[in-house]
Amino acid sequence: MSARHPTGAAEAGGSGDAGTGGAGPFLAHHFEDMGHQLETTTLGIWLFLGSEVLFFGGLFTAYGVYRANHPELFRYAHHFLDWRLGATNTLVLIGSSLSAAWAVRAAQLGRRRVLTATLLVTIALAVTFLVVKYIEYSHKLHEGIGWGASCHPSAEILATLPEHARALPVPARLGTFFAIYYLMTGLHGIHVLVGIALFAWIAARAGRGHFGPGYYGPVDAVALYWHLVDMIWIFLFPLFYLL
Amino acid sequence: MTTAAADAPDRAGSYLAHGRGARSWLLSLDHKRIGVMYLVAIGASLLLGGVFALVLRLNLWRPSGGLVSNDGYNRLFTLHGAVMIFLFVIPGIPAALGNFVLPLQLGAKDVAFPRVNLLSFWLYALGAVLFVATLVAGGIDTGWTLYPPYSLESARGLGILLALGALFVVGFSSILTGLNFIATIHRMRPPGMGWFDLPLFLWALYATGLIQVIATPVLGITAAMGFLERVFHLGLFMPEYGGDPVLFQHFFWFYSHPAVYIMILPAMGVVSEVVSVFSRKPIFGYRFIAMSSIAIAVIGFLVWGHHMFVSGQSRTASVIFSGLTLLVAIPSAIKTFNWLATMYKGAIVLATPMVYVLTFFAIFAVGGLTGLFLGALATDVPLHDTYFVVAHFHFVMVGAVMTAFLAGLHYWWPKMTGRMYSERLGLVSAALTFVGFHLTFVPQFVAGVLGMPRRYATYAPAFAGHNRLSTVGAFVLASGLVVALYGLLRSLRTGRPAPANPWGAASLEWSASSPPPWDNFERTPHAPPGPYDYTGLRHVSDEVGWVRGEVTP
Amino acid sequence: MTGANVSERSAVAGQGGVHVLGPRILIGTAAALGVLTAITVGAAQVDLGRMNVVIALGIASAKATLVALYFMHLRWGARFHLVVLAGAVAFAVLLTAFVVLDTTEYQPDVRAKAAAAAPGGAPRP
Amino acid sequence: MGPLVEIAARLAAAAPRFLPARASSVAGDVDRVFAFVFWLSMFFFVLIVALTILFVVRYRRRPGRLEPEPSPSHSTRLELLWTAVPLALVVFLFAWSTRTWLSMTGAPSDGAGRPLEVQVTGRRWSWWFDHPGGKGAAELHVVVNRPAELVLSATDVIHSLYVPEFRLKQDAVPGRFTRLAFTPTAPGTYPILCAEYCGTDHSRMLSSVVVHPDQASFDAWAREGVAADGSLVALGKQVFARKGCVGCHSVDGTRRVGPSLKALWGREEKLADGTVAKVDGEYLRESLVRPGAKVVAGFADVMPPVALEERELQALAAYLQSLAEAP
Repeated sequence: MSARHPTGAAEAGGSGDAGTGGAGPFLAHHFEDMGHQLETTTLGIWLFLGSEVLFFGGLFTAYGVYRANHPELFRYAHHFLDWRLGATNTLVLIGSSLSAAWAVRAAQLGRRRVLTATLLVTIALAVTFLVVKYIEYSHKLHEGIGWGASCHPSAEILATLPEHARALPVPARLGTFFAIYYLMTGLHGIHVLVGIALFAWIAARAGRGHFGPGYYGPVDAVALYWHLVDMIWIFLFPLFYLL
Repeated sequence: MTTAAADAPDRAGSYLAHGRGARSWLLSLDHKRIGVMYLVAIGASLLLGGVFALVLRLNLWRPSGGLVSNDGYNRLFTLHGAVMIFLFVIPGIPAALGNFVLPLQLGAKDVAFPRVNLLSFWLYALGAVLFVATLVAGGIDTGWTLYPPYSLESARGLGILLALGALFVVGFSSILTGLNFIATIHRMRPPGMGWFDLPLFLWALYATGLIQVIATPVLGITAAMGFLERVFHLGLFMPEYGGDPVLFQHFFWFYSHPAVYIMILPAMGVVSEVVSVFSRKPIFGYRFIAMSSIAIAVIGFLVWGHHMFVSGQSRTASVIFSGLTLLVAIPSAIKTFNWLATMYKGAIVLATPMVYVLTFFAIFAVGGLTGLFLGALATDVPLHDTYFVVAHFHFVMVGAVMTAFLAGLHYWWPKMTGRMYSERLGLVSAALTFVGFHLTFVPQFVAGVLGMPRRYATYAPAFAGHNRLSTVGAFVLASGLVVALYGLLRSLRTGRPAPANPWGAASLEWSASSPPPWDNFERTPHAPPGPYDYTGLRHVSDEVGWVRGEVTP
Repeated sequence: MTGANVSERSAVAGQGGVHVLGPRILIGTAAALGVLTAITVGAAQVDLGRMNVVIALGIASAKATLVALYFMHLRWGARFHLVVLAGAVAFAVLLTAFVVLDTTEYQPDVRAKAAAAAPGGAPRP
Repeated sequence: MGPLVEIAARLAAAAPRFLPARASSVAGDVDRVFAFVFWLSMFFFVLIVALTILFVVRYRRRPGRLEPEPSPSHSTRLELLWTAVPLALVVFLFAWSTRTWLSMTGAPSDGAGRPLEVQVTGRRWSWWFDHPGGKGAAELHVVVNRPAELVLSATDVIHSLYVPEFRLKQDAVPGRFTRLAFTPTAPGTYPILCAEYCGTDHSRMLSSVVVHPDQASFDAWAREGVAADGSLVALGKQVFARKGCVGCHSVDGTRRVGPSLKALWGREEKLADGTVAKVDGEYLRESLVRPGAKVVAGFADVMPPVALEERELQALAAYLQSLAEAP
């Protein structure tokens, strides 16, 4: 997110450790010094995260409305979701948050190899998350569980439900539950994808030695974004898989 | 400073001369060029929306319509609303004037994130293209409020999908602008400028930014949900599939009511600047005005349900929303009386921006006070969805916001272009706009009280008189805008060069030359004693403008 | 870390300046998050009626707070960052609360209509 | 609050004369709130405009008056004054208006007997009112001074029932019921308008409410012409109105959204795809089930499918036939 001086890009190959405090190759022309630039970038990211909270907030509201008015539907439908996969993904994301936070620490301390390693671990865990998600999605779609009007669970999957749920008729609005499920986890998944792309970009720049104690704003910014993605999953997991 | 550009402004070094060709504009990271590009795009949107409005008014000349079909009329008012709201009024003051002025008022070289700023402009442009594509795809006839089930029925094809896409994209443009402005105001203030030394325009932009960042994402997600509902029948909003249409209304108004404050707050900011400068007096009650902007932004979030008093919303919700809605009257009253007190014992200069602002007072008073009728439950029920509402929001959004936009445009025009506009044409346009505006919308209040619902392609013959007056007024209003446009464009060729400080204003943007150089200030300027401290400013001549300090003749 | 010549501008919001998180804090936070995940999974296996929702959301909020305070170093960052996050969450909660309140209140009218529309359903009220 | 109420009541007596007639028990209360807000607004509007003009005239910058006179740059007392006064006024307005509204929207409670319950259905672009006793009609019938309770719904999109003379309005929302209770106070016929945008003929979705002068008059109306008299044509006419066909198809030759049905039966119609179809029972049946199958040339394919019972279909056919035979 940080803006740089147009001519700064040309010098981008230079040492990342240059200019602690003063002007460096990555200092945009309208900032006074690197500290000024860092704090401004961080503020911008936080505002963006605030906006993201409301972006997801609309979906959480939809969840709340339908859950409050059709609690039996949600209790029935969560049996279709495997909490073990959800819990696995929760731990995967916590791990990736840890490595992202560690990457910021490495950048701040100028430990380049640790930085690259933690970034790669973060990316690997994020990919793991998506793979698990892919398994869940494809399994559901294979068993006829789409969203909205295209939700017709197959007899096989109905047979796997716990006994008390099997006794119930399939609710007419199961598709609405899965609409909310796919919307929320799907939007979250898109954020994970974007996160992977951002970390890949950061890792590439880290490889070129851009980051160090004097300039680590982009690492911090992407990590902050990543923690928010983690935070949203922390709420999605119990709401869909456990309740 | 005393020897400031006495001759023609140094255009060679200005931002206008910094690079030539389309690329140097379209990819510019300079907040001033981005502001000017916004201004052009917004002006084009205003023209488009205005033409739609005139056709609508012509169709309403006769009770049975006839100029266009009912469906044609419905498409026209939908696009009139959508284009005016999303492409003109919401981005109007913040994105065009705000972009240009904000860093200058802070003595900064640019906004905090110039690239985000350019991205925001391009998202806006993409959204505008999508709206035009909607038009090409046959238009939409859903009303700008897009209420399901009507808007998401299977009969509605590509048009509605394009429009929802446009909302999504324009929404993100707005979020990024707001975010950028907040960060800039937080972090780019010059040494010595505390929060209460900010020009009030910046307080207004700050409050606006908060709304943009918090409310607009809900519009985005609502548009996305609507899009998917239309394509995949998710069962969220369409009763046919088990959804709840009133839920959409909640989502829509959670954004779209605060959006009204995205429009009016920057307008109030412009008024605060102009009224002080042209009264030659510090603004009265700075802190109350600043805090009332924040109060409006916060209360503005809690009132969306007043659009739903007759929609089947629960009674509890209606009572809560009515109470909160009426509270908005208080910060609005504070501002109005503080502006009036600013003029008290001043030395009022009747230049075009000030005349626009004087008309703003009357228009905003009517717009605000008629809001009481609609915030109070008992009177809202009969007036809801009638022409009373149409007149009310046009007083606020067209009357107040557009008048303030024109005031601000004339006020900062010399800074933007380095040319003085013609005062005579400016005053004529202000007068025509004022008269035309009232002729258009006052009859609509009466028609609404008498029970004429809005969005009617045809109407009972009893309302013919009201509608004809209104149609005549619309053309007078349009002529006022044409005169304003002509006056401003003509000044680009024939206007005399503007001095750095033609109005004797004290805020920092006037210490840069007109037009400002590419990076605004050689060195970060020190904050002035106060943004409204006019002591020591002397008018030297029309060529030199106002300068601070003693002048040797 | 940004050097000695932090300008007046930077000092405005940069209260604690830069804070490097130590390994113990990082690992401790992650471990706490893992433990809380285990607890929430365990609690969900027991049927406690409405308390299940309260417990699950309570634990999720605790976890989110840990992430925000430590991983996102809010504890040491500028106070305004906290204001932004808390404000955004407050408005999101407000939206949800208002809309849930409203829709649950008019839900009987939706159910009545559904019953009336169903074949052989109850007569209209 | 006593003196304030009195002032407000006096102002109400001087209410603006341009309001529509009052024909429901709440109209008077609503108008009193309206008058209060009206005069309150007038006062502040005149104050603001007068001060603006006064200041411009007195303090205009002119030769000999180039500089402002010294005056305070703020005054906490004044500012608190114009915070507190509007606050008090809006709190008063809120209390008054909300009390009025609660009585407007609550269930009718006065002991004037059981309320008259009417089921209201909104659809594009007409209203349908099912009165007690099985009488359905395209217009609403109520009895003066007898509370009425409407239960509204809609079959397609949102509509809004609006009677200016009653000062009442309520959306009819598909998928749920909404309610509107009122007591008419003056016999007569008043227009019903649709106030929620619903498409092509939104502005022509008109009906009326007939306020009978007494219960006997209402009962007489409710007995007459109920389809039990066995005539297929009469039933067909009812079906035509109740299913909302009348919203798009005239029976007098006027062109509306759909073709007029006057003298249509038995005719050869040119279709949009260039072919020709004879209007008979089969064509009618197909057009109701799959409206898009054979669209008459020059008209848009906008008609929704209409579900009819066999008897209703035959009745409708008989009614269309009668339209063709009419002079």
